[in-house]
Amino acid sequence: MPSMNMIQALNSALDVMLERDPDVLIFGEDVGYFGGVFRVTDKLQQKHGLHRCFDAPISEGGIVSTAIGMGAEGLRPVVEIQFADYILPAYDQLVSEAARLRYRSGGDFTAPITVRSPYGGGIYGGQTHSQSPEAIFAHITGLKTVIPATPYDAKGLLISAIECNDPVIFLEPKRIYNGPFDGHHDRPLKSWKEHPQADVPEGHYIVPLGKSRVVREGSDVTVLAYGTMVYVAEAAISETSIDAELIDLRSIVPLDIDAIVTSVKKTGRCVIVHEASKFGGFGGELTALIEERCFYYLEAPTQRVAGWDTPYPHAFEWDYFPKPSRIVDALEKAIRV
Amino acid sequence: MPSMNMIQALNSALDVMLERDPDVLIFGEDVGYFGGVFRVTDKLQQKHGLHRCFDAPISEGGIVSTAIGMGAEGLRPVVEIQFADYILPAYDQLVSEAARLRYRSGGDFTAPITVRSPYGGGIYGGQTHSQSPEAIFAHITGLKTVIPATPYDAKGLLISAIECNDPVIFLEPKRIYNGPFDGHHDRPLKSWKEHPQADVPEGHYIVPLGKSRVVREGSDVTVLAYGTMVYVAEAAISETSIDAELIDLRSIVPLDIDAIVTSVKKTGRCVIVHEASKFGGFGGELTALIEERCFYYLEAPTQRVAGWDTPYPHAFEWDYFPKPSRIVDALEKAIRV
Amino acid sequence: MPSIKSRQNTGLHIPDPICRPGDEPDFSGLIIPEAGSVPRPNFDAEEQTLRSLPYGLIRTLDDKGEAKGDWQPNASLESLIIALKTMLLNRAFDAAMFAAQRQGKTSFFMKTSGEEALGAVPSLALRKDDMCFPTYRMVGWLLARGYPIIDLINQIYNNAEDPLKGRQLPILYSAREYGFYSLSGNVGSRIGHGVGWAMAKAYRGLDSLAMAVIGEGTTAEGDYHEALTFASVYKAPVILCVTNNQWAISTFSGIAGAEETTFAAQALGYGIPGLRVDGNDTLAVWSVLEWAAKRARAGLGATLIEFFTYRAEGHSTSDDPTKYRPKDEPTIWPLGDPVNRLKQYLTNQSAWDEKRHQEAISQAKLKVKKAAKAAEDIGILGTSKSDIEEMFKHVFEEPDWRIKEQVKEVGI
Amino acid sequence: MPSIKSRQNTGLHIPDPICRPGDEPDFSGLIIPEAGSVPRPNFDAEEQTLRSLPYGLIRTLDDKGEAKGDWQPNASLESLIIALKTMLLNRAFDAAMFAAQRQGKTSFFMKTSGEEALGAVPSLALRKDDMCFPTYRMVGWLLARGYPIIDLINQIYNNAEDPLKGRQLPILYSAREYGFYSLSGNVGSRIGHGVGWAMAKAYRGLDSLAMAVIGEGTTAEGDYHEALTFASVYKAPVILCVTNNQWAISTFSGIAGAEETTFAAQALGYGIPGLRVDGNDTLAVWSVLEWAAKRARAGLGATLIEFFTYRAEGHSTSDDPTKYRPKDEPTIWPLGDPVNRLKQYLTNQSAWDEKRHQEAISQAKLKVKKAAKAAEDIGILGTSKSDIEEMFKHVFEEPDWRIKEQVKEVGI
Ligand SMILES: Cc1ncc(C[n+]2csc(CCOP(=O)(O)OP(=O)(O)O)c2C)c(N)n1
Ligand SMILES: Cc1ncc(C[n+]2csc(CCOP(=O)(O)OP(=O)(O)O)c2C)c(N)n1
Ligand SMILES: [Mg+2]
Ligand SMILES: [Mg+2]
Repeated sequence: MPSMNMIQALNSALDVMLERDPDVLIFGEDVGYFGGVFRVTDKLQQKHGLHRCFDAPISEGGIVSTAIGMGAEGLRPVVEIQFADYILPAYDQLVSEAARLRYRSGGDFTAPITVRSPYGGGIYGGQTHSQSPEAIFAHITGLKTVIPATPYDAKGLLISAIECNDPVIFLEPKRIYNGPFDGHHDRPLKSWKEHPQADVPEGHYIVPLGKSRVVREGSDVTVLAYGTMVYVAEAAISETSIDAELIDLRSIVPLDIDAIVTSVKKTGRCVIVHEASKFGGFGGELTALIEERCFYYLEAPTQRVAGWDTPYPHAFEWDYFPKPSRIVDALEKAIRV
Repeated sequence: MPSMNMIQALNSALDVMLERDPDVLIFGEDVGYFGGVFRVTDKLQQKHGLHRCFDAPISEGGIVSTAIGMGAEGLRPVVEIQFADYILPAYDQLVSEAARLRYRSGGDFTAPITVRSPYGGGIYGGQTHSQSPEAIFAHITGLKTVIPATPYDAKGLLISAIECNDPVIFLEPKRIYNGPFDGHHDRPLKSWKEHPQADVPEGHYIVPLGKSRVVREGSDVTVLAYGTMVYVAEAAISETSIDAELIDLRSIVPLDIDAIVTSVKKTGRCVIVHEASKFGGFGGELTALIEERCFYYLEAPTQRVAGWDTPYPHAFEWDYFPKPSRIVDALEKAIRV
Repeated sequence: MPSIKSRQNTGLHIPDPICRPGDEPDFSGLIIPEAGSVPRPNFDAEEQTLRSLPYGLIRTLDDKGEAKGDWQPNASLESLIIALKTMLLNRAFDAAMFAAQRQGKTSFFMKTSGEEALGAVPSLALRKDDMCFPTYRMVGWLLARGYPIIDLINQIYNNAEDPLKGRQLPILYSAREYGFYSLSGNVGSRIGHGVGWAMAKAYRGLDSLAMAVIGEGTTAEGDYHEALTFASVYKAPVILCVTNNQWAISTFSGIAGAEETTFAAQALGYGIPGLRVDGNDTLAVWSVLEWAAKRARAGLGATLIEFFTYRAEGHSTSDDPTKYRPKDEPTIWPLGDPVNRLKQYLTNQSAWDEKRHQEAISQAKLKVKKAAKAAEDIGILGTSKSDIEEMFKHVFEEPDWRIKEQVKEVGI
Repeated sequence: MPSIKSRQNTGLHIPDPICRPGDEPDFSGLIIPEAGSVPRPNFDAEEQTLRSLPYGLIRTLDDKGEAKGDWQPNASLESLIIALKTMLLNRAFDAAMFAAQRQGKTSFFMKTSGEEALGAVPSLALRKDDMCFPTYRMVGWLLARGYPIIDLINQIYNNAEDPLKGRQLPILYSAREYGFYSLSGNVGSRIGHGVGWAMAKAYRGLDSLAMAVIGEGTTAEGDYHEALTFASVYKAPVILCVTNNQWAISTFSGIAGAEETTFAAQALGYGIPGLRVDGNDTLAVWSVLEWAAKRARAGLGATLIEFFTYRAEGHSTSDDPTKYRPKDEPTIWPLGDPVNRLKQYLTNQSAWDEKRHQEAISQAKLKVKKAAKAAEDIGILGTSKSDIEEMFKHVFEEPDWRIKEQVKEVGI
């Protein structure tokens, strides 16, 4: 099986889908001839033709709006928003239109579109190339939000997203495009090469939406994470002697509630980690769901480790980014009682 | 003291501020000659001049963007978005610009703007005239989000919002513009006339942002609500023999965390009520904050009563709208153990 | 800080209409070229040769109901009669549903008054495989294509037979089979879908097209520019239309830019043809749509059309226009009434007469009355609705656990 | 479902540039009118009389560096020399900072190469009380107004003296005192702020104005249309500018609509003047700004200006333009280099010579070198930064409990 980094895996998913399904087409800023600023669509135009993978005007609203119209007609557009920070001009289209079309039309029209976008920090991208906007999508009924954390998942989940008949926001943790990143920015970079999850089949396969992945079994405490934070949490756990169960959520809508509840009932404790600002972030919803379902099993308050309630500050990258030591603290707090 | 309904109180706040501060100006769709589709700006143009209160193009993004520029220059624009459902085209401006301007410019430029918008359901407004978008603002660092529930608060909070040097989202629960609504849609409508909170001073006064209001003291359970839900919760409480403490949050950012924690520590139980869809809503954040700060005081899991995880369906208004009986159930669940 | 007084010397220009309630209505500033005065270019003319069109006003029917000039549609008298009947049906429908709202049978309604040609004519002039991305004033499209009136009313009453299952505000229809895209309360946000749909058709190598319509007030939304940009860049087979009915709720068209130029002139910024048309002139409307459709189907891309018309009544059942404009403004609108003008033309052609007209009106009323009765028998808002399960369906293709749990919580 | 093969017969038009890497660069399709050929209307001319301007190209300096025609700025030779020196300083600054990024002193940098006139000239042609809403390629504005170079570099290095406290990506300056509005990574989202600012000035009865600039690629954003709409409706004293440098990262201007018409033609849709100008011609740039400023200050509203230029290097330090366009395209750009052209003109006027030019270059380099050294002494990204408390300041005017708690958690 070839070893792929996450970019290659995503590229392979798109390649497979362009090949299999003539209704699939790709557009977005710089995705055509150039292949995207992160190279995710590299060579797809050259291979599949100008009209299957092409550049779009700098207009995120227009990109999503056009995709919805194509999707309603029957195509399966996959669009790229160059950075998740720039998804906001398309927010109205996603919320008022894509998410609502099936419901309001009684199934008469649907929006089977996939909106891919690199997200998250740790790349010195500053305020507007580092944000994690998942919470503002999770709250919207009618949208699915998927976040892969490995090359294998990236490909399998992206294929699922494209085949899904509902609109999917597909957030790609750009910090781990080229290798798993454990939050120790001062240590040598790792590549995907040695990672078992970098064994990615060439052809078509899916990872279903809504099924989480147990990264590490454990009995002391449950750790919920997604995206880059899976690796940061993994590193933090390994720096303690705590036997933590680490779950990579993979998608936050649909959410794998059964796996979460089963694990927390087993461990009685939970730590949630995300990069986005804490207040109003997705960690709040997770905490509430756990409290509602596992209250009598909980032996300590659920801990949230998240970005601070400030914008993402360029020079303070490593002060802002939730680092392993903060997760270690939370783990210790969670098991203290 | 004159008795005012909420519309009159808001109108009075605007009138007072136009009179006091030449830097205040108002614009928005239909707010000029006509005085707004809910009449909140009635006669302000006639009284203060065409340039102090005027109509804007149908362009929520343009309205907010223009307001930010004016605010940066030194004015204090107060803009109306006709329905909160239509605030989304301005979401990027609010999040990427208004909320971030002070921070990113090191205080060089600021956005002292107020964005008023009627929100919430119960008026047969259907999917796009009923939504409660507060959660997507609460998560954004740099934005304040205020929700009055009485005529007195409406005026005092609006004046505070206008005088605030940060951008404020001011959500007006339109169901209670003309009278407190307790969720019993089949009973006669009440007017503000008899309500003590409808005594509104003519002149300038403020209600500070970030201070909640105890609507009803109690010792069995804490109920947190805002907007229309304050009255629905009040009705529900009165239909039980439970001695609930009802807190009207008034603003969700800044949040009166001390009052919440003090109350929940006292009662050991909490019910949260909001109209917005449950998943990813602001109730999750409240639940998490309470768990983090009151875990060892909690005798039952915090209950959330909220809109279903569907769009807001026109004909099912009273099935969707969180009704007193659902709150009663939650109260009973909360005190059962 | 300068005093309030000094602000009265503001340099800020705020457009304000010349007449308000109490004033004599006045359209004397309106320049109305003679019918037939604008020549019709070939459908495949280069954009450079079309740049004066946005500043003219394409008119075919003159004051006497005679058809003048080059902009003559390829429509038979029979099909024009169908258009007329559709408009009469539209009027009967509007009257009945407005009354029904006043009687509490539904929460809300919007009339088309004065703009009837702009629903019916495109529906007839375009093909069955074309898709319309309508505004809420285009029920005529559905009526012209024979969509069951009872289903419209079931939707408006949100009763148990509502095709949209009680989920939508009245009149926000969706009817794919009839080429009518799902409406929503948000204005403007579907114009780009029309462009995407058209691009999909081109992608497939088909020659069907999309027509997407927006009100003149709504042209200020960013969506509109984005749609025009994509339509122009990818030469999408789409007809983009602005219904300039002079008003956006209480706001006159000057607040949308009409003081400065025409809405059709926006086309120039995208290098596509911009046609400005008398929207109350059925023949002219039909003819420009034919022209634009031919262009689109030939792969020559998008056209922008401004339909110049007048919203003859209130914005919706929630609105009272006498609060912000002279009461009799509608009656003196210089471009007349689309029904009367078409009637006059057909009468001149000896294809129609007063008797047939009155018959058609009676028939229309009867049709609507029957349908309304039948719908009412099923139920009205508050007395009948779809199964409560419908509240939870179609959020996704398959419900997730949240929906399943909440369905249980409701106790279905 | 048609087969993939049939899709090859797609009817969907996708713009594609004529040259790609490996091809011979080719600008033969570009129509370049002679310098001086576009007449200069009075500043208060009616929009109707200006409708051909968007299709022309205002040029003053001809191939020999002679100034031709009506579009002559009111600029003294001294001030033109300042413009030239500013451009040279801009170039020295770009070179030094580009190198600094390559040496790891900062994370990111963007050059202005080929567009130097478009930062320096407006800064000099407009007043101190005017406000510029710039793009990230307009550092020349600050350099022309004497903003301390060391502060620019402190910001780029995000060191302890960074005026923006380490919060911003390099080059996203903010300098209110110098008439330079806060930049952000989002493109296009501040153009409407310029309109709002201008409206505020008019509201106050002042005659100062705003200039707001956007790249040609970014004109596709809805913000742009919304800004133009508000500017037109309220006759805001704003100069809206499109820097058409032919490229948006890897995307040629055809994807923004340049295949169909000019960017200046957008003005026609709003009934405001649209000027299309040789952006590498300092005199023409200066002159059109004077014209538009006079118009704005007289209360006649907004002007749209397209600066026709060429992005001579990569988009940013993250970009390699040889991946998507012919390597030597920049060198054959037919409108030349703004520095060379101004130099030639000033030399013709005997106001400048090669020796002074070389001296100016040396001085510019020296200035930058000194400032860079001084900034480096303070520190570079990773070795020096603002106090960590700065991460938590300025979120609001006053921190709320969340910030206070988090400050504690960090252990400050
Ligand atoms: C995004 C959005 N903003 C505001 C509104 C409120 N609104 C509904 S109709 C309307 C006026 C539309 O005017 P116009 O586009 O001229 O269409 P007309 O009603 O004249 O057909 C407004 C402002 C809305 N529905 N959606
Ligand atoms: C809202 C938004 N979308 C996308 C981007 C990514 N991006 C940064 S610069 C750029 C190209 C801008 O091109 P243009 O407007 O022509 O300006 P130029 O770089 O040529 O000066 C893009 C797409 C962004 N920064 N912001
Ligand atoms: Mg209108
Ligand atoms: Mg460019």
